[in-house]
Amino acid sequence: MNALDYLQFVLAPQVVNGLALGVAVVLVALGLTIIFGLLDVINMSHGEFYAVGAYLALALGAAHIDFWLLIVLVPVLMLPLGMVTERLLIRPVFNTKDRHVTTLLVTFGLALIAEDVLKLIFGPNTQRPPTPIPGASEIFGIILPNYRLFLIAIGAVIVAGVAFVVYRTRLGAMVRAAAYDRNMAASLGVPVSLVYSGTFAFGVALAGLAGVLLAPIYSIFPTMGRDFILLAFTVVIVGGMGSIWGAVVAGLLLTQVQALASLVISPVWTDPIVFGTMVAFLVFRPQGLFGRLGHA
Amino acid sequence: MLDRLTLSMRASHVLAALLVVAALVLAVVGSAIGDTFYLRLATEALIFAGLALSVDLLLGYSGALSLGQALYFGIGAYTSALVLMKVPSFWLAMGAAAGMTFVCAIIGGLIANRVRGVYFALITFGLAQVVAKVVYNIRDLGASDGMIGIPVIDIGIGPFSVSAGNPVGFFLVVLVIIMALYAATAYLLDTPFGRVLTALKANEKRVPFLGYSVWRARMVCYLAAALIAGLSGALYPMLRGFVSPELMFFMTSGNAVISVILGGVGTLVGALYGSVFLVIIKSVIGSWTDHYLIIIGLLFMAGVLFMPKGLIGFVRPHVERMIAPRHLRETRAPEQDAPLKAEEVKP
Amino acid sequence: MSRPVLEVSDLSIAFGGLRAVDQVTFAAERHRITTVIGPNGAGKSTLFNMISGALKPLSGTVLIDGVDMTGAAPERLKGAGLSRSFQITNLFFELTVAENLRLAAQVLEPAKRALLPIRCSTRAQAKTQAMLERFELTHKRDELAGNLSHGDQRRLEIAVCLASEPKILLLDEPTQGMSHQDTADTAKLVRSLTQDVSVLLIEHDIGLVMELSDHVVVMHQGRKLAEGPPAAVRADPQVQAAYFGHA
Amino acid sequence: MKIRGYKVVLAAALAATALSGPAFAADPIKVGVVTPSTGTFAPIGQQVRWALELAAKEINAAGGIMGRPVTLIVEDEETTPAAAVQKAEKLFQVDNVDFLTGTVNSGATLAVGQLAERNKKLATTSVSFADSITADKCSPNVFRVNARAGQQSAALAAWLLKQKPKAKIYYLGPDYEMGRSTVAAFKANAEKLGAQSVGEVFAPNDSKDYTQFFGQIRAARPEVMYISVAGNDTARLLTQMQDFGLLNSLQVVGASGTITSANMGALGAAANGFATGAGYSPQIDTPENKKFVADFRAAYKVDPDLYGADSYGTLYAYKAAVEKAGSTDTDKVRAALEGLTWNTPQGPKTIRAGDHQAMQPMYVVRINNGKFDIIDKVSAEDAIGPDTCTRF
Repeated sequence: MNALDYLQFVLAPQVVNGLALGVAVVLVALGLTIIFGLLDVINMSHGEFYAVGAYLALALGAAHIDFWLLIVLVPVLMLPLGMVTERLLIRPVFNTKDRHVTTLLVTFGLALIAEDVLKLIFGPNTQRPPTPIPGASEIFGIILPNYRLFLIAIGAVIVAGVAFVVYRTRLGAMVRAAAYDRNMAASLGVPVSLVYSGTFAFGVALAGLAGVLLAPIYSIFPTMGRDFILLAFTVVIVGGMGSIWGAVVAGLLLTQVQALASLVISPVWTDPIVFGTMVAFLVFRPQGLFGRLGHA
Repeated sequence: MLDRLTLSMRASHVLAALLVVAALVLAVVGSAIGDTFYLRLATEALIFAGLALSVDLLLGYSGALSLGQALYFGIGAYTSALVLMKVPSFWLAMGAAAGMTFVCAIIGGLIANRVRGVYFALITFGLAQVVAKVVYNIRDLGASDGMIGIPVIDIGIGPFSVSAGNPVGFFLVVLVIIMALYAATAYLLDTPFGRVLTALKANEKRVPFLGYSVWRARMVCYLAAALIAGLSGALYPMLRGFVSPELMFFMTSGNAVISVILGGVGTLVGALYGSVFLVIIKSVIGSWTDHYLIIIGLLFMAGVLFMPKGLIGFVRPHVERMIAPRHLRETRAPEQDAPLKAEEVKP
Repeated sequence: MSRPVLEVSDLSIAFGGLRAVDQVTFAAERHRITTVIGPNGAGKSTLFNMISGALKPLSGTVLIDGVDMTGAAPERLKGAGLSRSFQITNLFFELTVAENLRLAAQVLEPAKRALLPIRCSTRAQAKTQAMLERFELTHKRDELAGNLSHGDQRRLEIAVCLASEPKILLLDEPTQGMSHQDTADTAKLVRSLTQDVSVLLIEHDIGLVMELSDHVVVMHQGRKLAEGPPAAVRADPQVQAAYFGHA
Repeated sequence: MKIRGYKVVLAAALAATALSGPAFAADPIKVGVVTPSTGTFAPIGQQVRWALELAAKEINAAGGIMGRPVTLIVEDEETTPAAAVQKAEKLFQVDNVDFLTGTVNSGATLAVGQLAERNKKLATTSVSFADSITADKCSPNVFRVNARAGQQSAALAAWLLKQKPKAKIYYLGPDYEMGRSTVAAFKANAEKLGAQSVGEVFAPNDSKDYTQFFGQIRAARPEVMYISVAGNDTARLLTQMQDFGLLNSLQVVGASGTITSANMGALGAAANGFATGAGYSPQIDTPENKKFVADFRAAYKVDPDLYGADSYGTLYAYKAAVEKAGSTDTDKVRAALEGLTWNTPQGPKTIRAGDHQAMQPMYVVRINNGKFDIIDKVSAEDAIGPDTCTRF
């Protein structure tokens, strides 16, 4: 294979496809990092919320609700779910000393249940909603399905929207203040408890949105929540807890590393590479690329 | 003079003794009616109780949640399996498993002990995932199929010999080993070193100012826990005659964590009871629904939220009251977490 | 007179370009109370943290008993004979009073007993008992440290520091938040400590400082402003301006 | 699970009464079923259970085995060998079953087989297709009623090279032992018949995105692509290939487990044209099969798949062997099973005595809008390959 062929057929598609996967990972990691950054809660059930979003989209889609409406409807439906989860499971143990471990365990239990409930309702088989935007486009000889192009675009819009809310609005300022020091925030009149459950619900809604958007590409099955979770946690740690730009940069970077590394070594070793990156960051730069929310 | 921690430990011992009595009754009844299945199921429950014990040593005493303890269980199991296929010697297999686990735990410990809390949980999780995946791909280790054909061995104990294929005999051997691991752990925790571990969980930041190296304490604890897991794992192929990569998967680690939470964190004996309890509810609930994970998940969450000391938390205070000397009777038990101020909660 | 137990020279540290402690030099004599005073933000606690190993200094040296211990980890400093208390009570709240003390006294045991049962640690047991009696906590030995009154907790904190028989004891505002009576009792207690150890103190209560200290080091904006006997320091016009002026 | 087992008994008994079949006086023959109802392979376990229940109902309605009714006792394999062995031991020891089947996970089949040997009982699999089960890791107490990987690839390769002599083939398998050996087996078969291999890649199990391999595949310009991924992985791989327009120019072939009823729904049109070597298709045009498919549909509302058909046939093999042996004694049934020929929806099958592997005609099937159309057939003898079992 000559060099030009290699560039056109191997390298360039690898980078472009890695980008689409990167956007998917960023979408999943976004909610996780916000919850992690503000509440300091490792939400082990984040992947299951992603699955719930996908199944909601499937069920509503089967009831002939338009995909474009689902993009809005599913996250809205996820909000109360997140709110209730925070109230019932996170809040009661939030002020104990071991809350990091406790919240991790509680959400692990929730994940266990959620996965089985999904199987109970929807059965164990793999399902897939129709691709909302069919067809493929050719750009410089690289073929990319239109839906993936759309995904990259809407991913950018979502990230920009979230970043705008967190960094540029009064609401976001409250969130950041609460993340920095909740006592101080409370004394400044921030309704800390509402901000906490709101943020958790927001993170859950983002997971649901990721579910809606990614289901046409990655299919739907009860254990789908486990798929992205190690990668998403890695992105959160590498990017810095709660840092939105960190999640974006780390997500895109890590998937590129994975994509390009798999050209030269067996793809089986890409997991250890990703994991190794996580370890290296935890050891040498625990605050991540961009530092944690409210502290940067 | 008897202190609170020693008292709690003694109460645990009473409950452990109760477990041994129950086990002996099972052994007697089992051998009388010629049972095989329940004895071997109980043997398996005890083997996984060893894994849960190791999780509790880490979580309940040094405060480190491991989500990948099955890694060392698996290393012990694979080492034991490889040895047994070459030389069918119980003691050699146990020794090799201990050695191998120890070496691996030094490497794992150097990585995992760089971090704390949830990060420790994530690292141990990742470590086990990666190793399990590698084992899954190594043809010489049977890859995804695992390894079968591990012989039924005779275990020489002095002049006597017990076959691993004898349900009662092997049950008693495993009982002795697991209880010995329990006793060794309990002993360790009642030494000055063990008390440093307890201190670590209570207030890690204060420990170095008392003159103890936090890193060293955590490392020793990690190694001890890995050894317990490895030795328990080494028993598995003797019982079942095979090993498979699933032994290292997250579900194995997760089950151990569930056992510890249900039984009672930081009680040691709770890990043993929790493990037995989990086997029982799994087979009882599993007999009427495939969706037993929902119920186990609910029990688990209830345990985390409402029962910080699990099942043992209901029983042990009563035992303590029965065996306590007068000066300890009126004061509050150290079971409850002391209420904490907000600034200490903030990381 | 022998060499000072603690010698600090040119100790500095910076946080993000800001010199929190800037070339501070002083010494603490044996069996004396040396007090560091200064307005809030003068760098007293940072200085303490560097001496006790909680922070690594940027430059300068810390000698304990003539041995260079600059930047050593807290557990090594402990071995060298340094013990410290904290401004915010820092105990094992979930453990009993006796266990808090026993943990501290445990360092006195030879290393080989680390893996023998607790009851073999006779020296630590005896020390615990002695501390309970000396600090009048015997009747509370089985209480959880978290359930003690604030005054008792502060006292226990000092007892814990003392239980390891240090050469030098760093006390960070031992009377913080105490009632009038408790403060007076604590002052008496601190005075009595000098039989066994040297004390380096941070204290805000100027009256108490003047009454207790043998030697006072005044810090201001990260630098040492003055040092000397209490009376001399009090008379220093620079100190008057920088410190007592605000007080 | 016991209860579940009894439910089957009840259903069988009701069916027997309804058809005014014989009233059973004798003790039932107990058949243990360890098959996944949780875990990755749960959808396969579903087919196994249904098919066995159907067979049991039919056998009981027709008078049972030697006048004794058949009882199924079902346990969950949980898709892990450790759970499978524990459940199998319960069936052998507590329920005292005469015969055991249903394991799906190859590791579970091997481990349960060893347990059967130690308990002096018989076990069969109707699903696991790792060659080792009836080759280097064969056991005198283990039989395989379904076709193994080698049979499948032999049939598929024969058809493929007939269609496209000297085909340029690209291989994509899951990167673990099973995937690699399946690819290796097909590659050997195909190259022997003159195929050119233009590249191969192994993707990690549970890959989210296969697009990273598409560039290499395109650059190699293959005519045929052989895949041996399974379950969700197939759904992702093929739909992604479809999205990227790769399916238009490629003939995709693969292992028989690649597309099943479990992922067919997710695949949709992406599955069209996929060809595989399999021991079964619901389209087999025989009266036996038509009846089987109709009954299965009536009972469970879906078509039986490969696993269903093989599991259904398993119980009839056992029936035939017990009747031939006149006993449920392990040694006698083993002897009767060795060399046994019996009828199944797939046609007559014969168990080779040397390695306990069932020989059967192999079909090449192509998917056409959710149906497995039969496009070629290879005789049992041509597909089976040599007997490499040396233990008995």
